[in-house]
Amino acid sequence: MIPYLLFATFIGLLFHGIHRKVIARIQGRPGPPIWQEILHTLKFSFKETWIPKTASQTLFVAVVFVAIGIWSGALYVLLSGGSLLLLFGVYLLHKIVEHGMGLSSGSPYGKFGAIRSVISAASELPLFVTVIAIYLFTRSLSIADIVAYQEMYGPLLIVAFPAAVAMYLIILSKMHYGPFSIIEAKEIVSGNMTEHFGVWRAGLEVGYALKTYVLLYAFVLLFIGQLPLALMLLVMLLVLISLSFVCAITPMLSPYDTVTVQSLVTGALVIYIVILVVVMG
Amino acid sequence: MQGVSGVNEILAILFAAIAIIGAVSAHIQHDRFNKIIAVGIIFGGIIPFIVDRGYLDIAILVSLIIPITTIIILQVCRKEKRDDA
Amino acid sequence: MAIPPYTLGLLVAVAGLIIGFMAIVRERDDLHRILLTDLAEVLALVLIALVATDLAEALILPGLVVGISELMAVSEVYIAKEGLRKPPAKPAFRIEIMDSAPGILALILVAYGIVLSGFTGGVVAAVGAVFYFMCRDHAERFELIETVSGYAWAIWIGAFFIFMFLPGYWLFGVMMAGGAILLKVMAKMSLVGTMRGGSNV
Amino acid sequence: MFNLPTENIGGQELFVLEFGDIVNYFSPYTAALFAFALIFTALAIVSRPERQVDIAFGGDAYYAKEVDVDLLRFQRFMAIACGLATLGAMVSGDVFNFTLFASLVGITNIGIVAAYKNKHVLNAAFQYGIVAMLATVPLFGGAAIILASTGTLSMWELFADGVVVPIIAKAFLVIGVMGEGMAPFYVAKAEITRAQGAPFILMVHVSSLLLFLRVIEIVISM
Amino acid sequence: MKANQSIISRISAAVSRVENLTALYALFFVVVAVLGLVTLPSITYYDDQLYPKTIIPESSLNPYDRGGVPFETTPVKAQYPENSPYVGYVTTYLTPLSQWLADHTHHFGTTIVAHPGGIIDEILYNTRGLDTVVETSILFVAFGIASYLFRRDD
Amino acid sequence: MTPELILGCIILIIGVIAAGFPRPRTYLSRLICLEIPGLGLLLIMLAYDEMLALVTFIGVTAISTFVLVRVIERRGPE
Repeated sequence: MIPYLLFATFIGLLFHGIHRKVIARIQGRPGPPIWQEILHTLKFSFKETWIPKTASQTLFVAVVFVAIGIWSGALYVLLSGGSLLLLFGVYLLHKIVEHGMGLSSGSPYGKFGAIRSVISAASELPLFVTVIAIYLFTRSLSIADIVAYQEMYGPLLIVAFPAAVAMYLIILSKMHYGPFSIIEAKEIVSGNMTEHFGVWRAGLEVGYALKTYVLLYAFVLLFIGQLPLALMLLVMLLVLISLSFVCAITPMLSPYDTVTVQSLVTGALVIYIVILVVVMG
Repeated sequence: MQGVSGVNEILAILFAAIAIIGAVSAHIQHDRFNKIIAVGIIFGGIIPFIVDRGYLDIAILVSLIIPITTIIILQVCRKEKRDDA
Repeated sequence: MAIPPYTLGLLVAVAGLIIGFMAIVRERDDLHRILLTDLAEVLALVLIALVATDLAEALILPGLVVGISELMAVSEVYIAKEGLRKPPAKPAFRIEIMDSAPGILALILVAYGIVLSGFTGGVVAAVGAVFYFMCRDHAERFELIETVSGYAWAIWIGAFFIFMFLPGYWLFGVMMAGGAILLKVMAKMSLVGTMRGGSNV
Repeated sequence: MFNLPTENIGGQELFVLEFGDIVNYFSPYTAALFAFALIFTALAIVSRPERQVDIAFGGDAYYAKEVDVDLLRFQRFMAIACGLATLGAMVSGDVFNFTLFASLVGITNIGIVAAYKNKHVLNAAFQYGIVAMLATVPLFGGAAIILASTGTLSMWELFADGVVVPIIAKAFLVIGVMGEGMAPFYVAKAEITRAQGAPFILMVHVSSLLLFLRVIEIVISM
Repeated sequence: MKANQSIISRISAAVSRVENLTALYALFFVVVAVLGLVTLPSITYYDDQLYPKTIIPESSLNPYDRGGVPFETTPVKAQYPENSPYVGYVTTYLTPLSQWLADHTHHFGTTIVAHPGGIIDEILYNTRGLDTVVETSILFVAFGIASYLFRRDD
Repeated sequence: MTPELILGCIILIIGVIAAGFPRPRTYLSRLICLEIPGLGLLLIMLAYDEMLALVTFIGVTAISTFVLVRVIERRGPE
């Protein structure tokens, strides 16, 4: 498990670098090298570290460990074929990490980031719909069962396309530099991460890398099916690049607009679910 | 279930009519004192139903507490009157 | 064609809920909203009452007490929010019944409430106490009553553990539970009566 | 003695806790949520709140707010109560019991927030309080409809295959939990977040998210 | 509100005001309730309920006469009787006072049953005791909030 | 289907309309109108012989009226 975790972290950080590079190229900039994020993380690990005097100290440190902990747990669930609900539970709990990070520092920028993170709580809703849609098809929420279902009946991407769109939106709203990433918009410095530096920042980067890896892996696993590792990574990369395209060409929405957009998408999906229920009985 | 039969039926309809009249007039009346009186009328229509089922302790208790509720409401009525004056 | 009573009741209750919530949608004033919330609670109780078993009744009692305690908390938040700190002026004149009745009425209700015990008894006794405090403008020792109700709560938890782990002593558990819940509900709710004046001894 | 009928949703039951008719259970899913709630309750107990830094505009001046001890104690009490309520709701095996725990979460959330003297925060707390009270209506109503139409409140019976739970009751439960925890109704929460006391404010979010996760499990399983 | 705003910004503007929160929630509820209204006639009452009510008008314990002799048990239709080994004992229990009332009067059934013992106490304290724990805690917390706010004003 | 149930339903609906859209629209008139659905609920409980719940409900109504009166008093008439 530990080697796999390191591997996933490495890939996740690499993906972050590729994400930045692709966005830069689309926007006509040279962009940083793709291993930039790995170097970042290493650099932060060896920098001086302390806790701001105004911070709520225990919480300030604890969120970093929580962030790494929940995403490691999510990776374990994903690989062992556990419950899909648990995976999505972790996704929601990531929100708590964001709040905790911003609020605990006492810095106004961190607080603004946390408030925006609260505002974007509506991104939970497409998730709920995705879970139900998948359940309607597979009649099970165990990831192993879902993979087995896809081996028998073909990928869910085709039959449950709207659910895949919803999940895509969920991943998009967690990507850096995307239309929904109001939490770390540049006008509030680094948002809720502003005060976390040194080792804490490195820890967060690790947690985020794991998050990206898990979300992309889950998307491929849930909607396309189990693939060999190399192929899996390739498909994940393709999904990532498509996300980078979206991030590069869409402007960041204003905080409340993100909510409206996500809620409207959810509304459309609820209608889809109702139709599904009626059709499938 | 206990049915209502014979003479009781007429009485039941009568009391029900009282309660409904009270409810409707409580809505229609504009004056606050009239409203309170109308609520009292509903209560008058309801209490026979409780007694008819043989729950005397409830009937006594309800007749004690409803007036208390009315007195509590009267506290504000009184105030408003003074404020109007 | 006869509509089953349950379906009729359900339709009436949900129709009532729709009307009531429509009123909330249109309401802009905060105090009116509190009042309408009280209306909504009544409709929720209708839904439970329609089940018509002993279990339903046992579910209504908690539902009622939850409603009143949340109402209390929210109305206090409202007072704090609007800054209505000043206690109200005394009524301009008093009706005669408010001088003669409280003692005897309160006594009857409290005595009867103690006989009843449990939630019901607590509420009935509390009505008596509230009425008494209201008419006499009493300022009670706040901490004392709160401590009493805190202990009562602890006793009830003890009774709960008797039922769960030493069921043989059920009689003891019933007595403890009945007494403790009576005390707790009554103490808490009669505090309401003393909170009116805005003074705290 | 019991077999959880819905292994394919939250996993097999690991441990069963009986309180008479109310049989609580730990499946991998509920146990994970329980553990998470436990972590944050512990954090609320041990950590001190942050001191918010306010910047005076137009200059370099800034000042840190001091922590009010009385407020801190009250908030900590409420946060712990909220944590306990969340713990209870996570493992509850009875629909009505779950709704009661949800209302307890709602009222403790009001308590955490209402302690501030800031007018905006109080206003948000009030609006939130009204919604939390309204939310008890669909919660209890949903539980009552379930009881009337299936004859039981125990999730062990309701999760079984043959039992049909009316869709409106499920919808009521979800709406109720949304109201108690404010999951998508973010506006009041955003205001609330401005208040001081990170470990306690965080409890508001933790409880609401966990409640939401739990109700999804319940609704899907039924 | 400017005319050239998109529909999304308009919705966002309305939703972002905290004063609209209650109305928004109520509206949401109304929509669901109206949609649910059509399914209501299909909901049927399940006849085999737990803790059913039996009305014996002649009994002095009416409407709560569930049979049994004090200090003996009586059949109670609980969900999991095996979890509460002493189920039914509280139901039949009558204190001396309530025994006296039951022997001498006919219309005080509610008073007798509200007094310690009886089916409601059985449910509230024994089989569904956890509900009562939570509920008294709600009372505790709510009044804690109210009295904190009440006392803080000076 | 007992007469109490039918009467209760009728009064409940009248009461909900009265309390939801009171005339005149003042705090006090709404407070008084709130009594009406309460009495409707009382009748419904009576129809199903839920007497303990009924007693508790009546008591709670009195106390909640007091709570509301306290707020209205401080708020002043409108």
